[in-house]
Amino acid sequence: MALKTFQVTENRVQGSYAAITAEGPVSPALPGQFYMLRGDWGADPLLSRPVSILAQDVSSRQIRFLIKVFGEGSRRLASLKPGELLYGTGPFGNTFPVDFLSPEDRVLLVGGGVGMPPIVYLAESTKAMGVSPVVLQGGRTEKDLVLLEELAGLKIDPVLATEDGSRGRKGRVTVLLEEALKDAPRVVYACGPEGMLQAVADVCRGRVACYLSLEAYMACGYGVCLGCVVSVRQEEGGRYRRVCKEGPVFSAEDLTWR
Amino acid sequence: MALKTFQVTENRVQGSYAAITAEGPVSPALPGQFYMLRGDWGADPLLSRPVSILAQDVSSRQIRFLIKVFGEGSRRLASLKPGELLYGTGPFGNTFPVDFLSPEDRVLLVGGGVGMPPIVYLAESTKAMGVSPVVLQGGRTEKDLVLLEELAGLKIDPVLATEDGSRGRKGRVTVLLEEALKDAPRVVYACGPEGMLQAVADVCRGRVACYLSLEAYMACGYGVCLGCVVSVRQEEGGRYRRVCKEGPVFSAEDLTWR
Amino acid sequence: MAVEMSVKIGAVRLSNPVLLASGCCGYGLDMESHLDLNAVGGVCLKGLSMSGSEGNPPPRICETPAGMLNSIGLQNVGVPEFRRTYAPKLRKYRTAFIANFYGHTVEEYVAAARALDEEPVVAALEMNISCPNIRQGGISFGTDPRSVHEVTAACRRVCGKPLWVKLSPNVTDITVTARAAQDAGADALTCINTLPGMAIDVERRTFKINTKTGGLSGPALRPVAVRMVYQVAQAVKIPVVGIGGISKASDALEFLLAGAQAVQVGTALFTNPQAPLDILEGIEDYCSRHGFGAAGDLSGAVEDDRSPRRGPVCS
Amino acid sequence: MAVEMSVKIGAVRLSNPVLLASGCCGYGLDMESHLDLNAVGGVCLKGLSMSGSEGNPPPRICETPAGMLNSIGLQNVGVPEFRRTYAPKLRKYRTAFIANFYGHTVEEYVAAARALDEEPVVAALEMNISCPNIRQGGISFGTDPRSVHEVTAACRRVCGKPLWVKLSPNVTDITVTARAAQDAGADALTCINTLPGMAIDVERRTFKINTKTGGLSGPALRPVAVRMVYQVAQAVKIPVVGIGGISKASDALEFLLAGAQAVQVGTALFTNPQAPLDILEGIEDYCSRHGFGAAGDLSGAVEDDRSPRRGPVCS
Ligand SMILES: Cc1cc2nc3c(=O)[nH]c(=O)nc-3n(C[C@H](O)[C@H](O)[C@H](O)COP(=O)(O)OP(=O)(O)OC[C@H]3O[C@@H](n4cnc5c(N)ncnc54)[C@H](O)[C@@H]3O)c2cc1C
Ligand SMILES: Cc1cc2nc3c(=O)[nH]c(=O)nc-3n(C[C@H](O)[C@H](O)[C@H](O)COP(=O)(O)OP(=O)(O)OC[C@H]3O[C@@H](n4cnc5c(N)ncnc54)[C@H](O)[C@@H]3O)c2cc1C
Ligand SMILES: Cc1cc2nc3c(=O)[nH]c(=O)nc-3n(C[C@H](O)[C@H](O)[C@H](O)COP(=O)(O)O)c2cc1C
Ligand SMILES: Cc1cc2nc3c(=O)[nH]c(=O)nc-3n(C[C@H](O)[C@H](O)[C@H](O)COP(=O)(O)O)c2cc1C
Ligand code: FES
Ligand code: FES
Repeated sequence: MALKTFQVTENRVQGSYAAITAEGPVSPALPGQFYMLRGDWGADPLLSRPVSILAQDVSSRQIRFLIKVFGEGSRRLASLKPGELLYGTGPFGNTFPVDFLSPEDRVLLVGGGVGMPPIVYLAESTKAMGVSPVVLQGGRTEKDLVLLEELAGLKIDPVLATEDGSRGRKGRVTVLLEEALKDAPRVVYACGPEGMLQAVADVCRGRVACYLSLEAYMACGYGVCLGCVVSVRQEEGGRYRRVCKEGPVFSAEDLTWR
Repeated sequence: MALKTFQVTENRVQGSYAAITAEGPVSPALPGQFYMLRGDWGADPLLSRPVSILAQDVSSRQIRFLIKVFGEGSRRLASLKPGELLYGTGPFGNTFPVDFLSPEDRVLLVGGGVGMPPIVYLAESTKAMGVSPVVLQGGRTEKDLVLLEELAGLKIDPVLATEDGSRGRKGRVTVLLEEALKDAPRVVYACGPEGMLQAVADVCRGRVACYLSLEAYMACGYGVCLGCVVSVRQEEGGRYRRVCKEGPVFSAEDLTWR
Repeated sequence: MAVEMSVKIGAVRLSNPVLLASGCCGYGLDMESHLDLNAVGGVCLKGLSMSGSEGNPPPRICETPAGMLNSIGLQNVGVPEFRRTYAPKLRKYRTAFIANFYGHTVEEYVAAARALDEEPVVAALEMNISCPNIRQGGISFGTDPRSVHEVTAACRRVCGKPLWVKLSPNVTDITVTARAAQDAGADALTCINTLPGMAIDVERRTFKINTKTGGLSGPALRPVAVRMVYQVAQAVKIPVVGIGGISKASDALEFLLAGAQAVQVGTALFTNPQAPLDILEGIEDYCSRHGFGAAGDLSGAVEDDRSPRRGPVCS
Repeated sequence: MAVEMSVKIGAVRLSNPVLLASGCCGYGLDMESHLDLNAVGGVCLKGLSMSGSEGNPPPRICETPAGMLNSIGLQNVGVPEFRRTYAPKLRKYRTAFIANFYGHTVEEYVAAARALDEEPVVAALEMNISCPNIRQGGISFGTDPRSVHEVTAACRRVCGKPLWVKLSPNVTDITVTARAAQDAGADALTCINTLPGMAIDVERRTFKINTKTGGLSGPALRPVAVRMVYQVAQAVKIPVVGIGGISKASDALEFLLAGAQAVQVGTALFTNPQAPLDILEGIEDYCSRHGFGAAGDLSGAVEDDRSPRRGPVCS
């Protein structure tokens, strides 16, 4: 696969988030999959950055990303202007397993921060399958709640929680999760900061199937560097799995959290 | 001196040249002086690039540069867009010696390519002194002739030469120089590619005082790295002089061309 | 005039001088959908040991200016599993597969070399000597000329296929280890492996990678690698394969002009798996423009006399 | 709570732990109009020899990814001329001037050390040992532990002021040369000098710098330098001054946490002569945020146990 060249057509910056739309050779993809992205810069930063697909349309060659500024790589990506070029490899990774779902199933999607793009993409995709998911979103404050417009566009009214109570329920997203589990969902899908994912896994353990989309520092994104591994419970095939290839989505039960 | 931050207000690209206007903490400067410039990029490219002052106005905080794309550093500088930031140290270097000039003196300015910005700045400056210079400009083809508008703005009608005859006299700028020497100029100032400068020095040797503004690969621009030296004739103080500090303007007689 | 792109590294003929570096293309299979393996001169497989290794705990990688550190811990499935599961899938390719291998004792090296030598899909072996010798207090084989000689000679005895030795840059004088490998029968030298480095996450006050130190690769390393290739090429008679920070054609050309017969591309594959194709195109174009009829003629073609070295150098 | 920024390097008290590196700030004078020399902890002057040197012919520098190569050839005016013309102009400063010096024989080193020791403006001496020993076939002093010991001991005998030894990274095991210098009486170790590298201009088919090889400096070098500082700090009892690719506060903090007592800023001065001020501000801020009452407490404060090293490492 050659390096794909996209052209940024829109960049809507809100706080530390940038919602970027770009046009280019969009390939068919699934929720949870990601691109390794970089701009037209030199060898510093050297590596491309993993960024989830938020939405895409193959026929109109449009793809969307939501990027939060952490360090230098995300800062540069987030500051790309319309007309500028975005280089990427992908789509990479597995997807959330959904083949066992039937229309009457209750499905919970839990997300926060840069974990929201795959959650929104997954919501769009399960809706298309005829499964209407419940979306729970948590953040420290109101400003950390993202993609609300996109969810509204999908006719999804997310249940919100903020740690400071500035919007939605006061507390962590696991408070919402505990309540939502009472409605006996078939499965929980989650993506967000590691702390959130661990808490979600703890809540779900022994009660409901739970799939988590993980983050890891990545060099290649397509399985050749072995840099992104996470440690898993089962013994066969060694202790480590590549987040970029066997993941980013793992069954919560398989993870040992190191 | 801290790193100065300029904001690009205009970038007029023409072929491989970009005429950049920027606003910021402009210091008083003299023709031949230069800034070390870089943009908001990482450690690659690492070093700032020497770029001559084309024109500046301290009171309106405006400064202008003309940048030609050679490699990666100049490519990035030349592609800066209005609103983007330009970081620089300077002004650095000496200037063309003009204190011995009197209004009736004939003065020849010879330039080509990225050697033109200091020539134009010098023309502006000698005019302000009451000395009207004759400007000779050479290039390979018409496209290599630059800053003609700026010269017109100074009411200077430059004598032009192109190697392919596409504009002005066919041939090198030294053909123009040979003729112009007949009018017994007091001094010749030149800036341009090394080949041109050597030829100008050859023509002037023993006939007329000649000052050349040199280029060299530079790391610091202010005299501390000793990376930019050129070899000089006189023995006292060692064989080498710093182009950034003792130069960029040298008397042609002092240079040994290695 | 067509440029002859094939080159010979000792007895191995490669269709062109650009190979994929070990550890940066897995066992070739994860590369398949991103790059046509037959388009490159060779594929150096991820380092194998007899018993395999689960590798180091994460974090295993971090970025540094124009480079990266890795401490994968040579995770690999082991030679037997490689032969059973992976090698059969490589048979369909015409490209040259170079089996990179390592051990922690001379015996482990020899066992891996012997087993890989028997594997039909393997065109040549590449010995990674940047590994701690557990019999010698953990000092890396590659930094001790006697160990280099010993392990090279021992592997040379048991394998019929060409044996390349991949030198460690973590030495005072790389020509010493290069000659030790040559004298012990190496058929070619791969130059260079990663240079040990460290990075600290100051906010968390921890090391950025789990093992504290990791191997520096990428463009940052290139000037050191080019210097070492030049030194080694002057010091030995066997072919040199250059590697370290190559990401574009001009980078590869630096190594070839400095004396390498072929090059490997590692870290650059991460951002662009098709980088080798651009590099090949650039080499071919360069040959045409500069009047080289064959890529093999580039080797050592830097003009030594243009910039004479004057007196002792200390920067 | 105010942070105590002053640190002690042996007997030398510095007002803060950020110094200007040798060769990157001339004799201080060309820095004056760009940076208040009293604002930094110390100024390491351009390397001096007894007889001076006109330096190497150009081109002397070139850029590499996140780094640069230089081969200035230690151009300097010589100790006598330095004392006559430059030193008097430095007297007005309170900052610590560290006189960097070199030679090509032990006698040359000793002569320079003796003369600089007598210069009142000099607070300490810093010996650059990355120079070819012309009595030993041009092998660098700094790569041979016996030469390091010999030249350090010889200079130690003739100078009353603190003697810092600046280590070369071009060695297999830097703890060996570090200990050799310590055993011979060094008061502190500066770690590290540049790493030899090479770059080729492929279009012109020549070396980019006149002497073919030059010293690599800048961010590219940093992971190697941090690793060496960490190794050396574990191996010796004398203070370590860290250097190599520092351009911002977090870079400096990596060195301090790895075990350095102070740092030097070199190449970063070229793009921003005031980089040391930003670095100082960042260190002070870090100390406040992380509860360090004094910059001196940062030294070695990386948490070693958080990421345990498991088994032998080979990348
Ligand atoms: C599969 C996947 C999908 C992702 N999708 C998105 C997305 O849609 N939008 C988005 O904004 N981000 C996403 N990320 C995260 C994004 O890749 C990182 O934020 C980015 O790589 C940080 O790079 P940087 O240069 O800005 O920060 P760096 O300078 O590299 O690091 C800044 C800080 O963040 C930490 N950090 C960096 N990368 C990671 C990481 N991967 N995991 C945990 N900590 C890290 C570093 O330790 C450091 O403290 C995704 C990551 C993965 C693995
Ligand atoms: C005092 C001074 C004033 C200058 N003023 C201007 C100006 O006003 N406008 C402008 O466009 N340029 C000017 N230059 C030249 C400019 O600095 C270089 O073109 C630029 O540094 C090249 O950087 P790069 O990254 O684009 O090219 P690189 O990738 O660094 O080099 C590209 C090619 O150009 C060659 N090269 C690079 N720098 C130089 C150099 N300084 N001299 C000769 N060859 C070189 C390299 O060898 C290489 O072949 C000036 C230079 C000096 C010393
Ligand atoms: C993630 C990673 C894994 C590596 N694994 C191996 C290996 O198994 N065996 C080996 O000999 N070299 C290995 N290397 C070293 C590379 O083959 C190469 O020598 C080095 O990275 C320098 O080249 P580069 O800058 O092109 O990457 C590895 C490098 C990286 C970055
Ligand atoms: C242009 C230049 C000249 C140097 N001259 C000297 C010198 O005279 N003596 C010395 O000990 N080190 C010298 N060095 C090495 C630096 O002091 C420093 O050790 C090295 O550059 C790494 O640090 P940096 O990456 O911050 O530059 C020089 C470095 C450069 C770039
Ligand atoms: S990022 Fe390279 S294997 Fe996953
Ligand atoms: S560029 Fe550093 S001394 Fe001239």
